[in-house]
Amino acid sequence: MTPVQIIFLVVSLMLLVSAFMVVTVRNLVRAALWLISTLFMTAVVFVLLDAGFLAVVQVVVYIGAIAILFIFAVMLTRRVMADTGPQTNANGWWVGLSSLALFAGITWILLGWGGSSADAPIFPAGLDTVTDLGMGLVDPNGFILPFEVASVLLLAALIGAIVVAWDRDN
Amino acid sequence: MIPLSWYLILAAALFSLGLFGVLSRKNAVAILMGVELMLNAVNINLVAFWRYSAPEVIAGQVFTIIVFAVSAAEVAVGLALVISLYRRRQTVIAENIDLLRW
Amino acid sequence: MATEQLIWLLPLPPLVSFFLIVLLANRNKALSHTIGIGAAFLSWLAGMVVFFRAVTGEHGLHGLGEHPLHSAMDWLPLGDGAFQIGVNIDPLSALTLFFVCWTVLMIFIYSVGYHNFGQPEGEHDQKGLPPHGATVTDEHGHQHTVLSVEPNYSRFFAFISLFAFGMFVLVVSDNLLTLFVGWEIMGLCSYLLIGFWFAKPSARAAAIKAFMTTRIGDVFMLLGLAYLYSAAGSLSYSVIFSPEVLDRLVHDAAVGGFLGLSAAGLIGLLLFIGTVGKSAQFPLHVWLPDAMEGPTPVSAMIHAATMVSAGVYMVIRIFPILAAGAEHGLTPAMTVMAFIGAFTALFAATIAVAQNDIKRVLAYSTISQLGFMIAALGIGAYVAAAFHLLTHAFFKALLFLGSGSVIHGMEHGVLHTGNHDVDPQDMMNMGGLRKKMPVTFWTFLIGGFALSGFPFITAGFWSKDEILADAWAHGHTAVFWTLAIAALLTAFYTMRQIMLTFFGEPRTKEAEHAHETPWTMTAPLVILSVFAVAAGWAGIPEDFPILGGLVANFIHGVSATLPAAMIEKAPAFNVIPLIASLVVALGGLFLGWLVYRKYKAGATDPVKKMLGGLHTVLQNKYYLDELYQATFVRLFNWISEVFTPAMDRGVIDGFLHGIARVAFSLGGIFRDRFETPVITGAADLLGNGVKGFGREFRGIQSGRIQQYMNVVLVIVVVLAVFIYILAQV
Amino acid sequence: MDFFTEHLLTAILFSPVVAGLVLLFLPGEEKKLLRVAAFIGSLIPLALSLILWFRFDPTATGFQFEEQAAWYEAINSSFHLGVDGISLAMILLTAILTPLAILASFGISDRVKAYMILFLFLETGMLGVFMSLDLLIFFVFYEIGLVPMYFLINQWGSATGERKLWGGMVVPARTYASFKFMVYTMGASLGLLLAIQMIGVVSGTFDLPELYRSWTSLSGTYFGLDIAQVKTIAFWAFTIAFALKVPVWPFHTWLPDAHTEAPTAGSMILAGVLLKLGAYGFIRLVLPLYPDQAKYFAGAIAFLAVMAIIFGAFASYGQTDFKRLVAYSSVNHMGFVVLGIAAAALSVGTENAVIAMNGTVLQMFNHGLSAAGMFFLVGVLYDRTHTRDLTKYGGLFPLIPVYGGILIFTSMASLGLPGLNGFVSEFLVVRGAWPVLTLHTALSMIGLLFTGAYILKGIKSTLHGPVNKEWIGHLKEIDKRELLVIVPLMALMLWLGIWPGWLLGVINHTVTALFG
Amino acid sequence: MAFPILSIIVFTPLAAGLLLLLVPGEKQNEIRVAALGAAAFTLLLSIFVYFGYDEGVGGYQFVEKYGWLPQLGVSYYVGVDGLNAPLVLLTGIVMFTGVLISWKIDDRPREFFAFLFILATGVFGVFVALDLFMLFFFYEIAVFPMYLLIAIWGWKVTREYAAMKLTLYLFIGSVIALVGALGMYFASGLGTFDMIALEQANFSPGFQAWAFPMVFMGFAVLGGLFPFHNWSPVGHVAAPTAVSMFHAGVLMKLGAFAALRVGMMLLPQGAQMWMPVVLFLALINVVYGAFIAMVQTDFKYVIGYSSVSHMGLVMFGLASMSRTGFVGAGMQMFSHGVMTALFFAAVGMVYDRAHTREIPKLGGIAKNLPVVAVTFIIGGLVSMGMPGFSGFVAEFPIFMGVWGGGSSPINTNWNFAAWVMPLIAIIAAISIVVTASYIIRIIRKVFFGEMPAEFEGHITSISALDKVALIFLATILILLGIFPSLMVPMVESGVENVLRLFGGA
Repeated sequence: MTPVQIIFLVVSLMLLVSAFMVVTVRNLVRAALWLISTLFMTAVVFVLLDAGFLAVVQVVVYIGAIAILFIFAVMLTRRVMADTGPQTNANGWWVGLSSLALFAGITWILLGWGGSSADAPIFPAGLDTVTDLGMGLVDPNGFILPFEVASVLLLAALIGAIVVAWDRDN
Repeated sequence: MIPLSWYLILAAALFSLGLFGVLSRKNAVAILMGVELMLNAVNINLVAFWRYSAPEVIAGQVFTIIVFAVSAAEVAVGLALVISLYRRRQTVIAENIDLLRW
Repeated sequence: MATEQLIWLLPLPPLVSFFLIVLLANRNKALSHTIGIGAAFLSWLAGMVVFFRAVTGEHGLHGLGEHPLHSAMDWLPLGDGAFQIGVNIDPLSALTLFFVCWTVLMIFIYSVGYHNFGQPEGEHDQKGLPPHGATVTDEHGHQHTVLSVEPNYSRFFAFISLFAFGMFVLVVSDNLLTLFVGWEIMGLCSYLLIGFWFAKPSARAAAIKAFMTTRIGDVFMLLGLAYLYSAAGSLSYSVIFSPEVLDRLVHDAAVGGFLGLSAAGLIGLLLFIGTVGKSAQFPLHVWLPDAMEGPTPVSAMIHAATMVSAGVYMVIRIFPILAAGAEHGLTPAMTVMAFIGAFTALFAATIAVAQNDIKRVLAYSTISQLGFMIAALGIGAYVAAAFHLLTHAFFKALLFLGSGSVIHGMEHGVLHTGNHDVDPQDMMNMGGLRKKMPVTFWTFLIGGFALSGFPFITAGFWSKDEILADAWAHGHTAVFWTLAIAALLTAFYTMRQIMLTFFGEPRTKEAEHAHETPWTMTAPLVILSVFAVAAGWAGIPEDFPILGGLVANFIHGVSATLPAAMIEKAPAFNVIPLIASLVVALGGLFLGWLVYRKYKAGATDPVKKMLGGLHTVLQNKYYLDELYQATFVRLFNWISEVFTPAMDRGVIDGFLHGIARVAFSLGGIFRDRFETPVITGAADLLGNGVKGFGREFRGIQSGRIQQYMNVVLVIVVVLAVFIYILAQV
Repeated sequence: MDFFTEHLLTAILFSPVVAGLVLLFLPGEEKKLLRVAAFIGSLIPLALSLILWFRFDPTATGFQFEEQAAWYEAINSSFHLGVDGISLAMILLTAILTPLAILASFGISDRVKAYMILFLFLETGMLGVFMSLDLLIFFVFYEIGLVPMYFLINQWGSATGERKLWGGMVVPARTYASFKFMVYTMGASLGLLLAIQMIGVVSGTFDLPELYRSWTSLSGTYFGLDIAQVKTIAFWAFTIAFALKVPVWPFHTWLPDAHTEAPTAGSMILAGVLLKLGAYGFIRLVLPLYPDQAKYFAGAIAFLAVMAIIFGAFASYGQTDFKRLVAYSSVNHMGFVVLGIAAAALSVGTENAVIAMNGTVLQMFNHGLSAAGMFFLVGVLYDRTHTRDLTKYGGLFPLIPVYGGILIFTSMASLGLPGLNGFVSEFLVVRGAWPVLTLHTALSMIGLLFTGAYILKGIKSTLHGPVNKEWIGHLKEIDKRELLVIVPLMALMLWLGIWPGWLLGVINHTVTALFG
Repeated sequence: MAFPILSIIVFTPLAAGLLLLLVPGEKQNEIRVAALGAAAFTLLLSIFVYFGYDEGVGGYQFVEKYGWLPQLGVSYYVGVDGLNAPLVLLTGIVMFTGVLISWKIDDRPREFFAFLFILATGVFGVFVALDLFMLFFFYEIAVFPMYLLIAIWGWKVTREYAAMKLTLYLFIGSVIALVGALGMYFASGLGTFDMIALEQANFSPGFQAWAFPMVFMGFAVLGGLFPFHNWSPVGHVAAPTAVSMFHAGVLMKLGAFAALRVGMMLLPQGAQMWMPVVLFLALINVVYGAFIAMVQTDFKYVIGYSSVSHMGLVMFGLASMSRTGFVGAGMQMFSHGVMTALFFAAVGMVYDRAHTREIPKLGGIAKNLPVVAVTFIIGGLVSMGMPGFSGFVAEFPIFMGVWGGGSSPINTNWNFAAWVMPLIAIIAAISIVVTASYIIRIIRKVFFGEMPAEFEGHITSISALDKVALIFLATILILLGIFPSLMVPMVESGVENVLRLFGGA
């Protein structure tokens, strides 16, 4: 049991727990907070995977933007959020079971799959993933097109969001 | 060193949780949260495969970036919808939002 | 002018006068009768010229047989040849032409007086009815009712002109077709003239009866013509009477034959039936007495001069065909004729005895006399028949015109007394007219004696005697005795008529006031009476004691008309028939005088006393009319008024309507039984099925996003498992 | 030949149409103008056909003035016209009767324009039948004639009268009559149509002169049947179609209805010309195309003809409706036409055939004249009295002497009185039929006898007898226009009776060539 | 072909329709005029095409071909031959007159004309298409607007029902046909939808045996073949006048034509196998349709069923498998198109005024509407096959074809007795009399006879445009009847083409 493994286990445990809280707690504000923690743990996992830049982006984008959005949303719709009563709908149990089944299925497959036990290659020295990423994203031979598409999508989404959420009444 | 399978199982667990949230929560916002969880699970997978298969190829990270963008967009629109819906119908309970009913 | 051309022109004047009167002169009476009589005169003139040229031609009368005056021209182009029509004068037609010309002219003249030309128009007279008389005031201011002029005066002359034309055509034509043309034209005219007073229902009926009855004969005659034409290939006398044709008709099986009759016999009979109709032989004689509804000149025209004579003329004409192939002088056809003729002669005579209408008596006497002629032909007495035809024409015309004159005189009386119930034609109302109308009396007497065959003087004697002589000579005793009895009866009823009409005292006031008719009527009587006597002298047998040979026997020349093979010389003189005819004639006359010499008004008719019940039968003409009415007429009416409509409307139309109904109902069945339920039904079933399916399963569209995602999840899982299992196996 | 002569037939054929089209553009309310225009328009074909008549060479054999133009190449049907003696006579008849009919219908005042146009079209249809030398063209004209006639009867027919049908259904008589006329005729000519198609399929052409050559000499099997059987079937198809048109018993029931309901002029044309189409069909098509079958079945046809003669006469005698009486007389007279045809078919090649056929064609012409005349006179009387019931007349002679005289004259012509036109033709028919159809001919005499009966009945109940008081003073004499109509007919009747040679001369040569 | 005249004909209506949609709806008169202009323009072009076609040369002319989806072998490929040139003309005529007739439509004329024109485009497209794919493409374009036109502007009582029924039938039919067509596409192995190419594909008999019925029947549904005819009378009745004209006048020809072009010409052997069946069905069409028409009391239903009967004649001619039969069918398509357009125009005019179509209730219309009466009568004479009118020159060859069908060189493997074909022809001929009877009945009852009191004054005279339309149609019918040579040679040249494919001629 190497320390890294231990760290991983701890992190993942916290991640899963907080994720579980996200989907279960009644109070949505709390849920949002638990979400933040989940995301943060994910960032840690990224770090463990030597994807520092992504970890940063994860923190900035998700925690900094998305989670906050959620909180706003929760607040805006707070009034009815009487956190009383069950937050899960009628068929919660079936859903839970089927989710578990899914998880079990995947795990089983993974265990049956030899490749999954492979070890990670040594991280090449002097590999500046960040630069490469930046270059790749703007490189006409690289991923410029998906990148642009993504940005357009984002733009559209923003405009759309504004239009949709626009309060015409006042 | 950590075998790939661990990450994958983690991702699977996270995904299942997210799925559970999406399917079981009444509140639309909560459903969106579940979606976020699922996306994150995906991200983990992506990054893990990147790391374990070909670290020198950048594609894995690029995908992740795109997923970020998508999820951001999704959240933005989704929440906007929720809010406007809330304005109109004074509810965010998904079951009451059945405009597509026959 | 060449005689042939003259013959062509001969019939035309009456035709022209017909059209002139109809188109131009029908308003002007004087002009009308001038035209009419003028035309008749022209034809008479032409006729006489032709006659004398014919008999005094280079061949003389006897040569006329082989060398008739003949000319012909193409009429119908048929196939590669043509049908020829033409004119032909041989002894027979010359003879006929002679008496036709005379009688016609006389009748034309007579008509002027008879229709009261020059008398005022009656106030109540209307066209289509006989004149009722007009009231005039004389210088003393007395009201007199006098005869009034016939309203349709002009029309009458038009009709008889056409009639004359028909007769002339018939006489001069050289073939049976044009003969038939003239024949039918006369038929039409007799219809028009009998129905001259068409407003009288009786006249109307009589006209139709006459036309239809004769038409029965005509259609058979038409068949005969068709048969003859197809067998002989022509209808010209020169061809059909040529020995080879006759021979073919008799012996050639190709031209047919029927019931053991040769073609010739069959044709002959068919044609003869035409005569039976035209000349009113039994059983088609019924029309003739009714025809008395017409004006008297018409009666004379029809019964004496022309129409009935035409029948006999035709049958004399076709005698060669009838007699063709005769063994010892007889053929089946001739036998039939002899029988019918003889029977008719007797049969009609008996009826005549019981008639009181002066004209009906004459009518039946005509039938009877025609029977004589037919019978004569039937026994092959060719010349005798022609001779009697000639004489009969004259004296019968005379008698009719005489009777007309009598009636006219009676009408005068009727108008004088104004008592219209008295029938001016009924002999019972007459009597003693000999003092009132002497001319009429004497002429009528001559005519009557001629009819009864008063010996040695009158024409009738010679012709009848010849017939009897022939019958006797050829040993047809049955015919002989029948005819003898008929002759006896003839003499009797003639005397009866004369007695009732002229002798004794007037039996009615009308008879007292009757008086002589104008000269236009008496003059023809006188002329005709001359012929009624003299015509007979032309035919006195050469070997007749004393008288024989005083006058050249002209009549025998007629036989030259026949093919040489058929000519047989007149039978040698034999005293028995002479005695017979003397007895019957004188005896009959005497009997008549005996019975009626003291007949008084109101007394029952002696004949009635003698005959009793038989008398009524005779008076009713053996009920033949009633018989026909009850059988044929009713049958045909039923067919045409009940049967035919039922067939057309009921059966045939019913069938058609049936088809229509079937079609319609078929359409209905298609629509209601198939189109609507099956076709439409199936289609709608499909549509509704789909619709119902949707309605049932739309429930899954809850609109709940999570539910949808559940479904997705389940499907994903299932698919995953499925794929996995596939991967394994 | 110059252009005009070459296209003389076309000119005759289509001049009425042209006239009709001209009429189309005249103002509808100018009734007088329309009438006169139509009359003049109908005189053109008359004039032309007179030219035709005089330029026609009676001694030449075969068809003259032939014209041929492409019409329907796809099925080898061409617009082929031509005349021989027979058709020439019929053309003349048509051209003569139509103007008179139009003149006779000057009294029409309702929708004159349509009436006159239809009439002119009708004339073209009839002329076309007589001219066409192409089976299909023949059929075209044969059928097209129905249309104007249907409307003439249906629209301008007698307004009164009803006809009871099944189930208590009651329809106006003219509706019934016109419907019957149209559908019955079409139904019958269905067989004709099919047979024509069959001929076209089998011999690949519709050209008559060609068919005369090829069709008759055809042999082999068609449609699984022996050619003889095929021909027999086709023969009956033809025969029934034409027999109905003639009409022959028992197909005649449409005729009294149609004639009775049609307007006067309509009846004139119907009886005068339309019936001849059927007979002409027999002469032009049936006999040449099916000589053997015709010969074989001549007896049957003759039988029907005799039935027509006899029952026509009886039925006519049974009528109380003057017009029906005359209508049935047509059945009676046309019976002789068919009898003659049968005789000619039976004895083709002999003198009898020639004589019978001469008589037939002559009889067609004569009946055209006399029937037209009779119908016209009935119409004249009807215009004055507004009744056709014989029992309502009586003793009219003194009131209308001229009319009476004319009526008697025409009746006698129709009776077949020697010296008038009817006699010669009837005699020739009888003469031609006697040797080959003796029994039939003999029986037909019954009909001939009753011809007299019904004719006299007509005269008796109209003119003769005591005057029917109600007409005194209400009956005006036949007027000038009407005289103008009837006098030419009478003149022709008389002239044909006295001198049939001028017509027979033309007919005879053709007939001799065809049947001699 | 330098000048893409066919494309212009095809797309002018479409363009016009789209442009109309841009015009403000209230400018009704401008819209009408524009529509009329477009229609007239199209008509002129189609007339030009008709007379420009050189039947001496024959074959396909005015051909245009552009690659469209080369990978799938789909190309925009149009051209006319002797068979469809008349139909193009017919479409132009019906479109033109249809616009004239529906001048008075005031319920959203803009959309009405727009849809009508889109429909027209589809129809033109199908007629001129030489590419299977294009054919289907236009086919659907043609069918769809029909639904809207009927459902929106149709007769209130049955329009939804009728529209739905029609659409279902036609789509189902076209789907079945499509399956068969795709089958051809793949079975041919040529990888092209080019029909000219596919004609040479000589498919295996086994394939043709099942592909033909699918394709033929699929299209025959639109051709109104028994027992799939039921949609058409209902549709006729429900549709507004102009649409009925299109519907009966053109759409049904679409079916027959497509059945011929795709079914028979591409699968000749299949045709030879199945034609007896088709013949039998067509026979039923002819007689059965006529009989039902006879007992209908609704004016429009009568016409509807009569056109079922007459389209049956078209199928009859096709099924006769003989030259004359084909020629007749081609003629009948045109003749019946014009005739029935005339019928429906007349019916529409009567209905607009009397507001009933019950024949017993109508009467005496002719007094007020003489032109309608006369033209309708002419149409009636055409439909009863009266000689001298186009109906005769069309029907006569059809029957002749059936007569001769038994011995026609191109129908192999017909193993029934030689007398069957004549018998069938004879049976079918009955319909002529039946037709005559009901046509006469209508004419007599509706146009003549007594006018019911309630109509007095309601029967207003028709407009000049209506008269123009009616007389235009009637004139064509008469002209064609008198001079069949105006069209026959062209049709014949087209038929030659067909026969060539059958190996006959």
